[in-house]
Amino acid sequence: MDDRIVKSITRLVIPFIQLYGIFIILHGHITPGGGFSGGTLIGTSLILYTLVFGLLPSKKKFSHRMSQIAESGGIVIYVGIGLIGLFLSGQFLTNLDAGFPIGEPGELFSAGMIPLLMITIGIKVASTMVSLFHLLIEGDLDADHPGIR
Amino acid sequence: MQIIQAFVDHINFIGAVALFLIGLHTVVTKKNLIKRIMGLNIMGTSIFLFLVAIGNVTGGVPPILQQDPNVNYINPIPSVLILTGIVVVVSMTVYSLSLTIKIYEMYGTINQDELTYLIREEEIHD
Amino acid sequence: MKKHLLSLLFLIFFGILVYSIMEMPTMQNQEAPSYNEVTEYYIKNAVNDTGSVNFISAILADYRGFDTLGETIVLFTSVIAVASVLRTVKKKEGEDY
Amino acid sequence: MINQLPIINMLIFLATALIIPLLSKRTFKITLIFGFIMLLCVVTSSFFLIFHIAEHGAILYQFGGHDSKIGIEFKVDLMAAIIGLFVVGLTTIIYIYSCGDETEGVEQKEYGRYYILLFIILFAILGIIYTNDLFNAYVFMEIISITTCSIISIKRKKETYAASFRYVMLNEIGSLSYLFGVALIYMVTGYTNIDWVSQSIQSIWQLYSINIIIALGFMIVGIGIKAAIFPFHIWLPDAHASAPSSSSAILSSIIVKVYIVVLIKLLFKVFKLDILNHFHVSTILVIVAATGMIMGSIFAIAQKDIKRMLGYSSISQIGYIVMGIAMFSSLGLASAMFHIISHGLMKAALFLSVGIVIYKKKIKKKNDFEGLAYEMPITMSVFTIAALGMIGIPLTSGFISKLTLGMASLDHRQGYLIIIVVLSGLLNVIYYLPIIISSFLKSEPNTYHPFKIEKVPWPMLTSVILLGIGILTFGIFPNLIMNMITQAAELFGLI
Repeated sequence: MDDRIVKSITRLVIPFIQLYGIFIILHGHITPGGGFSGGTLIGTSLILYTLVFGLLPSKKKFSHRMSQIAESGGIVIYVGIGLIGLFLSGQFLTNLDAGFPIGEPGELFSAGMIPLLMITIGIKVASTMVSLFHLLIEGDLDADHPGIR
Repeated sequence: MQIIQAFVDHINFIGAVALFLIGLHTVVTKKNLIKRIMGLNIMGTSIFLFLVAIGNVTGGVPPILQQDPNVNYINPIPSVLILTGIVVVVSMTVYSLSLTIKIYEMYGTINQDELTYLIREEEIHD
Repeated sequence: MKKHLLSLLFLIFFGILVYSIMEMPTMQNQEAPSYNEVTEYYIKNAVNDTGSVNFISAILADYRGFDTLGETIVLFTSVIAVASVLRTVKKKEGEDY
Repeated sequence: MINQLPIINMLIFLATALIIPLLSKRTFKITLIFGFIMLLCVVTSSFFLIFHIAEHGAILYQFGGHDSKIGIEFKVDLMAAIIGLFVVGLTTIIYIYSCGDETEGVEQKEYGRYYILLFIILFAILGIIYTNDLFNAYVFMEIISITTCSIISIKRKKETYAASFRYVMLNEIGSLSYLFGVALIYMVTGYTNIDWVSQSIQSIWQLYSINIIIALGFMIVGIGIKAAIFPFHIWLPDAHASAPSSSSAILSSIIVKVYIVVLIKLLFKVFKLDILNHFHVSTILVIVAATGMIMGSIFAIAQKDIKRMLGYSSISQIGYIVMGIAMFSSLGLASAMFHIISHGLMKAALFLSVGIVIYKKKIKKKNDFEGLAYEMPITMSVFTIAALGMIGIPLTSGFISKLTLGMASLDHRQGYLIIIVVLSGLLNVIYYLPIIISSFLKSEPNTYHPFKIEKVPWPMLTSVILLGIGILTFGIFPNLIMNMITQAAELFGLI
């Protein structure tokens, strides 16, 4: 699919999709949506990039090392936030009693740890979708005609 | 007449149960592996439809805080359970799809009958 | 023949389930048994407990946060599981995981 | 600080699972030792947990400090602590075995991934044992089912993929019907916390009895599929035949038992006794267990592949455990729990010794075991101890669990169950004894067998010896754990 029009359109559209995805993740605690749906949006934009520009350039964009870091990093941050709650107020995953700033309900920086968790889930879902998509393509390539990349 | 009225009242739940059984029927009877995975997805979605139908309040508003106090919201808990359940069904589908790729690579077929035939043949050989 | 028998079995099972749904408490309003004091608690004090306006993200991240941790781990294991199935041993040493 | 222990145990396993990929640069020995240290500290902490709970009663741990019906809650009672210690202890022994077993179909590259999956399974098992929330149990059930399938399919052989595909399909149907049961219960009660659900069920089950009976049916079928109880056991033998021996040891001695613990929690904590007696669940379970015990052994006799035979024999042993549960009495529950532990030890010993035999001699068929005991004395002696335990010969833990099962059935005027227990014991003899006899007595004519210990990596031997000692100690001194188990069984408030 190395059609000139498709490539230029995707180059135009992908930043806006990602921007919208980040918007949904950040406003997770104000408007509907949140980590899962925002992460899927960003993941789909990267999959669109892989579809249009082929596997190898997108592997450079979202390399294997990065997906590994995003995967384990997501859980480490999540558990870290939970541990903050554990140390400060004795129960795992506590929100406001553990000193997370409540802020003004309805504002962007409000609701204590919820936006942080939403961002972690967003990164996690996006990187999982993309690495699964890459793995499935590689698996398929090896299955049909091994060796061709 | 009264039965049809009762039928219409419970249409969400009957639809969910129908989807569940259609999914189960596809998983059990279909021979193509990918069709069986699709049947699994249908079963998962039917349970989420069932959960949404439980939490639904007619004339309810999605559970985002509204200004005027006397608006009634739908029950938020089933929607949270669904958000968690969707990810589970997705990851199970991806895993079974990756197995199907490998089975196709090794056996060259995705049909369940041919597969069992080939496996039994190998068992006789070794 | 076996196929028809099986579909008949499924039809009977469907009939039983539909009959039993008729007796289930399926009213779609606030008198439903599932709309109990837990839901009212969430709707009333989710805002001042967690500060988030969207109750679903409040429950998802704060009240039932451990479920979501389980979710992220399901995502993590699905990548590892698919990698362990599909990831052929790379000739060049760079590719690991 | 004490009631933080359950969550700390789980986080240790999660941390090890995340650190292993980072260690992959260094030699593999360090990852193995690192994992072993982590396992040891969790074993000590769960030891500590048992003694604490024995005195002070169950630990209640609400996440996020919310009230129990609002948030998620861990309830670590004595049974959860005992089973937790059993799971972690047995996994340490299997872990020692898998350190030595490099070549058994799992390439070096896959090895890091195998251990990541192993530690995530341990995380999810501790989670599902401790949790007091129905939906949270579903999430952990999913983690276990996806990791168990990938442990089986990590061995890149043709038949492993087909076997694990069937396993994924059946497992997924099991968890979805369990979820359907949870949705039905949520529809009627509005809670997902086990204590609150059982509280509100006791009061309204006459009103919505249809909901309760269908939820009970779906949940028992769902967990039955996952725990390979008789009519739904189709996936277990194929999964065992093709899986690496350490993962089939984990599968059949630990993961199947965890689902039975979930069944115990479900039956006796959510649907308390009067609902179960009203719907005659006890007779249904007894029939299912009895057929399982008999049919499992009959199928096992007909098998040629040794691992498939062991798979069928674990199905019949699961029938014993379900029989113990189906008596709805605290002594029956105690015998079920004791059999969970003793069968776990015996089945792990059988699978690991067969794994050593396959590792050294590459044979898979039952009747190629001639004269094996001379070449591999230690492995075959442990295999014999475990096989005698399965049959129920005294001095082994298998005998004690059969004895307690018989006593429990006598207490409740269900004496006819003893006939089934004895009959299935005889059937076990038919398929275990020929292997022992052929390996010890039959040997190639006039070949002199110098008595020598087999040249097998030392970790594999130590783990098998440890299991043999475990079977014998629990057989000779059962009261080490028996009084703790009876104390745990009384907590369920059965007769």
